[in-house]
Amino acid sequence: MDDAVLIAALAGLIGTAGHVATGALSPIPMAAAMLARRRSGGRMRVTVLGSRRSNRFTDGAKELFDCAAQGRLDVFFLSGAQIDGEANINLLSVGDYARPTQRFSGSFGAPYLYMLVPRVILFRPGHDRRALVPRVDFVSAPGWSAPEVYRPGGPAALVTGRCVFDWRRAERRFALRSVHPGETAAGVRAATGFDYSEPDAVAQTELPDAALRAEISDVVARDVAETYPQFAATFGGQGFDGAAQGARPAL
Amino acid sequence: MDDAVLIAALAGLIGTAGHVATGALSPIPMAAAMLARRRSGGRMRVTVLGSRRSNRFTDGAKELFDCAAQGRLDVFFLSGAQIDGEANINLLSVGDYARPTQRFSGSFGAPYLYMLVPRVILFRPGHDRRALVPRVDFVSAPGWSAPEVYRPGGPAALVTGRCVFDWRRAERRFALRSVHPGETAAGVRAATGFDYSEPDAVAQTELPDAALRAEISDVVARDVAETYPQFAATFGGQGFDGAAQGARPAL
Amino acid sequence: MTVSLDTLVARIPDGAMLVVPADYSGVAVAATRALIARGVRGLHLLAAPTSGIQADLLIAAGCVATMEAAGVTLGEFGTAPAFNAAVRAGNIRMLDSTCPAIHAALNAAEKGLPFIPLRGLIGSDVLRHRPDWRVMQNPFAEAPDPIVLLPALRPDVALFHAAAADREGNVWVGRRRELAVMAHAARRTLVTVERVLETCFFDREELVAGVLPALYVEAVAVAERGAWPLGIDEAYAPDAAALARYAAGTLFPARLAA
Amino acid sequence: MTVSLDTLVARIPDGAMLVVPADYSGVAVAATRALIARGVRGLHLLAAPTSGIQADLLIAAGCVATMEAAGVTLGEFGTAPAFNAAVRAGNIRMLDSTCPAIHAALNAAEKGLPFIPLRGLIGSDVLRHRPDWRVMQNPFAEAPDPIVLLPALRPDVALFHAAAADREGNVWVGRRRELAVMAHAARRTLVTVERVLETCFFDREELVAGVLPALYVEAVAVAERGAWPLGIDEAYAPDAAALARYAAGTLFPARLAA
Repeated sequence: MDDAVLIAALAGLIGTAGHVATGALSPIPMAAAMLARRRSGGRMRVTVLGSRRSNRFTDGAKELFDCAAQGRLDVFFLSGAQIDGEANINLLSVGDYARPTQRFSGSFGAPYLYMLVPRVILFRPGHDRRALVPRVDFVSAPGWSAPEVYRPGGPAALVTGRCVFDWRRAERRFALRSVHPGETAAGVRAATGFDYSEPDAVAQTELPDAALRAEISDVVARDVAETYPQFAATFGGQGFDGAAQGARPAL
Repeated sequence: MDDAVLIAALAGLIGTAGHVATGALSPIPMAAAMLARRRSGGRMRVTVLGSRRSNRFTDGAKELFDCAAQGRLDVFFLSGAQIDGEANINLLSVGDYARPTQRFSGSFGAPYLYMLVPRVILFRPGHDRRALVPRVDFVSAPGWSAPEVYRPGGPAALVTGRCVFDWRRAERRFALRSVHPGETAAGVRAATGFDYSEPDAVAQTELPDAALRAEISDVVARDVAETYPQFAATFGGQGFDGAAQGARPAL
Repeated sequence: MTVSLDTLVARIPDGAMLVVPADYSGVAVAATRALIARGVRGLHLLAAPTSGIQADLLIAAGCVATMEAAGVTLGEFGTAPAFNAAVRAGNIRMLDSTCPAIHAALNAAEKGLPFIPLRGLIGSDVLRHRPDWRVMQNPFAEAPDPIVLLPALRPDVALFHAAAADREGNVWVGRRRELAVMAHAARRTLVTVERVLETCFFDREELVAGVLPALYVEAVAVAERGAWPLGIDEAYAPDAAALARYAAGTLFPARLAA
Repeated sequence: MTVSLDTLVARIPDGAMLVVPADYSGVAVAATRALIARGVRGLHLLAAPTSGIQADLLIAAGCVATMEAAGVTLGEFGTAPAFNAAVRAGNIRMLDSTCPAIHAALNAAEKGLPFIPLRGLIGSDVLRHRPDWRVMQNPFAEAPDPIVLLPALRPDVALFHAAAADREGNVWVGRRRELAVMAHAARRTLVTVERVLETCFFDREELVAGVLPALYVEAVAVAERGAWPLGIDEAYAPDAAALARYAAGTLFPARLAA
């Protein structure tokens, strides 16, 4: 998989948001957010959970959730071990809830953030019929809600290793937006367990040119490496100083 | 009025509490708490609102209230522009609520702390029929509550410039415990607008001896002066360094 | 990010719910005088949880329609004269509250909750005069257990004074965390500071816990001695002589303050 | 105030609700191994809001009856093997939660509230499997507006690791304020530290906002590298090699950890 394609696609989806946050184990979304921030001339605020340098929260682990509820967070990223055609996501388990055949880590903040952050970008590199299913076994967070449910937020798009889907809220379904270089609309259809809209002519996800690739490498080395050293080391071959930590307090 | 008598009487009522707090404009309760702490060998915790040195709270102005609700505060002091025989206190206004003839500052934390702190000591130096009334014009906080109301706290005693009353919770009334030197039971009765129990022989509030007076003066000078410089200057004739402030942060 | 005092207070519209801190916590008195000078009207002034000279100045100048507080007082200098006169005359709408209710209702706004429960209060006339508060049975209790529910307080603007901001617009509030709660709860936060430093607080980890991040701060204005005649712990003590003159009605001519 | 590690963990009774922080926030791994060595049983282990090697060690050693968490994971080192096996086998009672619900329920306990509302969650199977949570109509809304109510989480014991305590038993937690919330919410708080300083944090105002006061701390034990193989921001990074060995089952013999 070409990470630069994914980073560029995610950065495009972030667009001109005011405040973007990325969660745990999210090097590619973080790189995309940092790229989008650079394009904004530094005006975009990016909060990276797990980073000291790229995290200005000072009110403890709850601040992300409070911040989202206050309407001060525009874009967040979520994933799913399973995602279905109604944009429900499952981060918890496969099979019967009480005796699952597969158990994952848990739902983390998804049952809340998916409903409160205006634009949630779903990101799931692995794209096959085990991941993109007709119906998730467990709804960690629902893709849509009844009209009486307070829900200022929800899905905006789904980016996989094969393609980009837009979420069509009024239709409650995904629509294929573009396939990544090397993929076809038919291939995506074959690999996807749920139904979705598809235009007559499917676009190709933009392939980054050399200049953009260089910029992405630079973003990864400068901004992402502190939080995701292994990812950065693999990505660009840039040296990484494993001892680099946040400023230590003088107690 | 002999402040040392009041300080000694309040310290006696504090007894061996684990954590005592004093609120705004409370130099005499603060001195009493500091005296009680000294007697505890320093084991008693005293939190003085308005002090930097004698205040270990670090979670903002809400911490006192959270701390009380957690059951971590044993004794607090409240007062009242009016106090009645059911231990209701009025900190707000006299006359009709909408168009009061007298307006005071407000109820502050009383509607909450009076119900949550196990032993609230009422302290009101001025003792006459305008202050100790049959029925308060406004209940800032009630002296007792119906059994279904969650109320781990309430009044323990009332100390005035003339006497000490115990609060008898089961009887919902005050009982005269002792009259201060120079006062009589009849004088207290004449100055009090509400009814209360009275033993056949009324004790006299203990008059501090020279050693205790010296100890109180020392407490005031060492512990109280930082928070209440004017009080301390008047009290003991001790010099006060008006420039003494808490440690300043090196920004 | 750094603006003039007049530009700062121009961002407080007539009719706004304006939340301000208690006297011990960094009161933007200089900004308050500028706000009076600009002639603001119809404020819902929310003291978090009490106020003194600031509320009194605004009330004296006719800027306040509704006052919400657990207490308004000049402390050891006595009652707040304009406030007391206005309440007695019925010239302002007074929402009497209690400190923990204001803290809790701001915490609710900070968390995006429509309401929050609070213990105590039942049997108090404070509750009786607040029809906007409700009492309900604790749904988790089997036995009767009434509890008060408070609607969240989400101010339009928070205004306070602090010792310093840094070059990013982060504000150091130290242990006065109630200022951070105010800023989280309010839609917009305006801050005056003694000075703006050329450093970044986040470069010194021991300072970070006491920082209100720029994320919550719309604008900062420099106002040296901006809390005077009140104090700010890091820089200067309250000016007792000036406060006594205020209480006596002689500090500002006709208490107009601007 | 300062006790040995064994004395510290002896204060955690069988069957206690024990709250522990997430891996980024100061995990008392050395104390956890001592707790396993003393043979604790029947814990209700509450992760605030997630856990990793600590939960996995305790589950592997059979110490846990109920696990409550928003997630249990070794992060980049993969799934928590003992946890996953126990859930699949039905050997522990699992209370699946979500981060903001755990934070909010601890905030409720901190404030002495019996419950607290929270937005989101409606339509999630997390809610469906939590009969102890309730949905009610927002009593302040005219239109239909369902909202979740969570009962407060008041742990018996909080246990975490920090860089330093001072001579009074105050603990510096810095920006990890979730540790202060845990301590406020819990009945008793036990802390391991890298070292005890002969100073008092309250003498340096710039540190105060990051201090958990001794008021909330029942006992402190010194445990150098007490978070290993996890890290502590002030002192050392997580030991990636050791964590990888743990994930592969070769760090502690038979994962018994003591």
